[in-house]
Amino acid sequence: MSGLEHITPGILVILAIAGILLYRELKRVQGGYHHFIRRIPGVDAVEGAVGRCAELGRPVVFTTALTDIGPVLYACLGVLHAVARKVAQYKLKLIVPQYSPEAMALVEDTVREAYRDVGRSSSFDPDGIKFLSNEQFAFASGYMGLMHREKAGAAFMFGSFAAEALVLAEAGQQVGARQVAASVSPEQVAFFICTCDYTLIGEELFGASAYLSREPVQVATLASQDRLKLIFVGLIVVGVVCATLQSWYPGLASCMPHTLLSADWSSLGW
Amino acid sequence: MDSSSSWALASVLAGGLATLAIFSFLIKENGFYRFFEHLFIGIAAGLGPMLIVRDFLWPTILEPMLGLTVVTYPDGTHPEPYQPLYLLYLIPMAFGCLYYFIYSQRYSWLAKLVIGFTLGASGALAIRGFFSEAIPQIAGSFKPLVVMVEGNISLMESFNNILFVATLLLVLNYFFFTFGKEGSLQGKMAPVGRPLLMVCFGAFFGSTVMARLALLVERVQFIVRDWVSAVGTFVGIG
Amino acid sequence: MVGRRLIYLLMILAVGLPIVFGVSQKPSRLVSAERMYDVVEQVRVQPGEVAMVWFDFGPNTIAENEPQAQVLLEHLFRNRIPVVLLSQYQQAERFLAKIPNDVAKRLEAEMPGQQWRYGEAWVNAGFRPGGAIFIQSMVNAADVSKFLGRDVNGMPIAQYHTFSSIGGVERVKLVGEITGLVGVFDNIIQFFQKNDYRPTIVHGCTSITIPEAYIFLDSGQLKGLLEGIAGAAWYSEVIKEHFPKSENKQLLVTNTALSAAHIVLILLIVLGNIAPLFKRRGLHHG
Amino acid sequence: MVTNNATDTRTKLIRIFTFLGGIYFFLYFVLPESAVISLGMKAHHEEISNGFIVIGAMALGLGLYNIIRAHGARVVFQRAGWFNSLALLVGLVAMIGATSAQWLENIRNTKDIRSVQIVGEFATRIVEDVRTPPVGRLVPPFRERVSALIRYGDDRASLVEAHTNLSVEAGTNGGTSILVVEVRERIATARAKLEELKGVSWQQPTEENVGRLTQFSQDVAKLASSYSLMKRSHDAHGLSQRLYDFLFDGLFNQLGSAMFALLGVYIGAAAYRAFRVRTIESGLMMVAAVIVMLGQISFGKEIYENMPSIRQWLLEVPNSAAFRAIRLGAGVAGLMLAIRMWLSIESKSFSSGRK
Repeated sequence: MSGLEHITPGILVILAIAGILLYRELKRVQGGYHHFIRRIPGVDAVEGAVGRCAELGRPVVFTTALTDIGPVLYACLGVLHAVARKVAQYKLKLIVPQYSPEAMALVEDTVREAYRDVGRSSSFDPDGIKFLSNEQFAFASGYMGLMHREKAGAAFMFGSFAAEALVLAEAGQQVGARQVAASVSPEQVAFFICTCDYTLIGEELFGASAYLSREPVQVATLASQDRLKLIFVGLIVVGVVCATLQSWYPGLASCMPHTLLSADWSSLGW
Repeated sequence: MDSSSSWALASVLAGGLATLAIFSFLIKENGFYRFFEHLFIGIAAGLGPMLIVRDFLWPTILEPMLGLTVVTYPDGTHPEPYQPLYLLYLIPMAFGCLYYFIYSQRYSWLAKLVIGFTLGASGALAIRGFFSEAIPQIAGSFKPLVVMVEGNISLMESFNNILFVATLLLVLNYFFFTFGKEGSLQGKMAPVGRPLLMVCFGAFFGSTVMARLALLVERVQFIVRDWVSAVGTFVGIG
Repeated sequence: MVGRRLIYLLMILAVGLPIVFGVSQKPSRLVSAERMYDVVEQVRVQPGEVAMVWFDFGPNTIAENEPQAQVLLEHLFRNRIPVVLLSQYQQAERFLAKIPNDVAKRLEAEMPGQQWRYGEAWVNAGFRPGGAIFIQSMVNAADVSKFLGRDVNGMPIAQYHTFSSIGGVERVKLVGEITGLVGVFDNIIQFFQKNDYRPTIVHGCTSITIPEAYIFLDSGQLKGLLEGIAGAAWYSEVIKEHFPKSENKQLLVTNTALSAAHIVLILLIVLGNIAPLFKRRGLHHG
Repeated sequence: MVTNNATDTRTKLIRIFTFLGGIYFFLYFVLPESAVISLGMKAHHEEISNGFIVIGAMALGLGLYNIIRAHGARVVFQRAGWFNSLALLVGLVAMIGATSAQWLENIRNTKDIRSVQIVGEFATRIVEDVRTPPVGRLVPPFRERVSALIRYGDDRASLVEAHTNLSVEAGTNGGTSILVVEVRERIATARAKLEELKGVSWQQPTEENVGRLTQFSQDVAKLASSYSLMKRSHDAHGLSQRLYDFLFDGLFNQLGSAMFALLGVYIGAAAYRAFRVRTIESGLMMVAAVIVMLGQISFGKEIYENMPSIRQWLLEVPNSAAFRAIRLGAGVAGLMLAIRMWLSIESKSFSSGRK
């Protein structure tokens, strides 16, 4: 298909549907509708891990590693907010090592909010938001040292990770921290499975904060994304059927779903 | 030996020490490591901003804005006049400075203006990013379950396509969160997605190994070849 | 249980010994690398047309990406295809300067009398921040050489005769993306395109990102692929077939050391499964 | 104390800015190309995009501030580990210093090289202006322009000569002696042309004179290109460049590679620890991993000839299918979140204007 610098009518329709779905679910949830959310084991572990730190009196470390400002970071902040609340309640030390200066501003703000929500603004320590480096492995080396020196009791690694993932996870292993990881980059999931106590896979990261907070807006988002995915599944099924029929009737090419999706405005006489 | 080769020697010697310092962490966290860890972070912290200024802010924004790109011929004429429009860049520059209010108790909300602006921009970009990546991906999944080659069915390719589509759908199904109440088909099928995911991750692990070891090889080569001989030369001099 | 430190030592030895004794083996055949060779081989340029190669890697992945960059440039240089080098990744700038020089020197040594000079064979546009946004605006620029403006030496790129008149991005006949970073690769795949233009993209990836690269190879968004160092090793063998004088011993030793380490790793997996059994038996006796 | 009223206004303001941040890229995407062009967005897309990058670039000081505050304090009050913090700060200052020095030197040299190029460009411009007299642009009389050209040309030629001798004395032309020879030849040619120009009467722009100028400009262009090559190789031996290289290649790169290399060791521990065949799932994961590993090394072929093709199949079919599903799922989730981010749809969002 041709490049996608500007939207095509077909995709505009999908985008519109996405918007409508989100709006509809928001209205439903605000109307008091309760969505079922399937269990995500990794997320249940979050609370336990923080609790353990309370027993041992060791600090909690939460990192979004290389995640830059964008939807993924946004999703992680939901979880960070929940974790920070717990930490504030247990009066523990929270360390959030930082990679991107821009993201740092957002992270600091989120943690501040969380402390305020549980009425502990005073005990928020800005030095907990540690900027390490915006060079991948300088960050990793800093994280390694930090885990050992602070003797972290729990480590949460949420976001998009690259090669440094195993360094971070192994550092946690070495100090015997309870570790929960969530990565949208499947390349790293295998390593998290090897070294962490719980691992959230791909999209579960996006589900996590809704699952933790049960906040209406987040639940509505989760529900709407499920429905949009269902539409894509349908699209794939139709496409596969067409493609299969094409083996016998090559003429079908023109009505293949992706031909329709990629049809330009010009085809509508624009 | 001349200055250029002694600089080269120094940089190899330093590099070897740095490498050994990092590797000493394998035994235990220690002062030698800690020193180089901090040095590393320091150098990186200095390099990052400098590169942004040197490679972006200066040539793309400041030089044209200050009119330094305007050529003046010996007779005082200019091939192209100064573009005052470049002064408009002062607006985003000033706006970006609001970031620094994050440290102010009273005005931190000003920082939220620019953070919000950035969030909005990356959100809108992400919308396009999704479609321009996902649509070809989806289109690429429209595989015929029955593949005909010169009029007769190719079993192998058909099997691959069937497996591909099945895996795709089952894994997608695994990631539904708000459906799948007990008994529903989706709920029943959900667990099937997991083993397929595991195969995927296993494959990732296997293919990743290469990259990890490759760097280890590179380091060992550096120590065994370059560094050892450099130490030799150095001792030779001393 | 085998101690953690013992395993660490084992891995280092597995890699070290072959290097110390300089053992080298023929690499195994990789179809994807051969496909890529053909794709690059088919590229033909009119005056003003160029190839654009992105070095989006830093020191962290040189072990895999540098050999890839070398073999790709070697092939393009041999075919006298002018190359615009640039990067979305800060730490790549040193390699942008070093690698083409090394390749040019090697080729000049191999073919006395012939020359590959900066400004003619290649030009280095340096590190360009902005990622997706930068690529988008380059794709829309009327003249790529004007859009890129100055090279890393501060020279207007249009000053170099070979690159004086690239014109629109359609004149970029081949896009090479050599990186281990998923994000920057996505930028190229997602944004290096126009409604009426899709470039021929070849990709050198680290082994970590191979599986992802395959998706794009499968969907036709990628035309050629170098899979980690093994890909580079086989590509260099293919080059050697066509140009017997081409030198690649170093690359092969590295490749062999890697094989050795793989085997040790597999043994560790087996051991990891056996050790607990013995432990359990031990418990029964105790 | 902030009143709720003020808080609400701020919240509104922040949401408006968030929306504004996205509107441009959104419109650029959803409007048909024809509309984007007619709105002039296409023409200025580059500048506008740069504007967005600038905003982010301004945040670079945040990290610096955070680091200097934390470690500076440690050094000043001699807290535990102050020595390491000192090392960090020294590294930071050294890198900034070296990079700036090398950068400034580069700017200076570029200026010199440009100035030589300009001689050629100017000559060409004079010719163009003779051929097609400029409209709406005042230029001095032909004769004055040429004499200005000659004066400036002499001056630049001496500059190039001076620099050439400098690099010969400094012995930095080791690998580039051919270059030095080339530069000297080209200076000679340019000088000769200059002398020739001096001997001509420039009252009227005759075809012959104009031809001379064109020839001169071409010679200068050649000189400029070889001069730039020589100058660069000369600078590569300057102290600032050396210091920069030492910090970058000798420390920064090496430390980065060493950190990455640790993974090669850790992966062994991970493999030993994690691939216990307890369940079918972990068994599958192990088998897939082992097959792929064997498939990518020569040794694998000796065990089973088709190992690489099995690996390939594993990656191309089941793996990329599962991977595609993960990406697609995460992508959809990202899309919904992106819409929410842009429209600040939050029950209690960061955009609350509380201080």
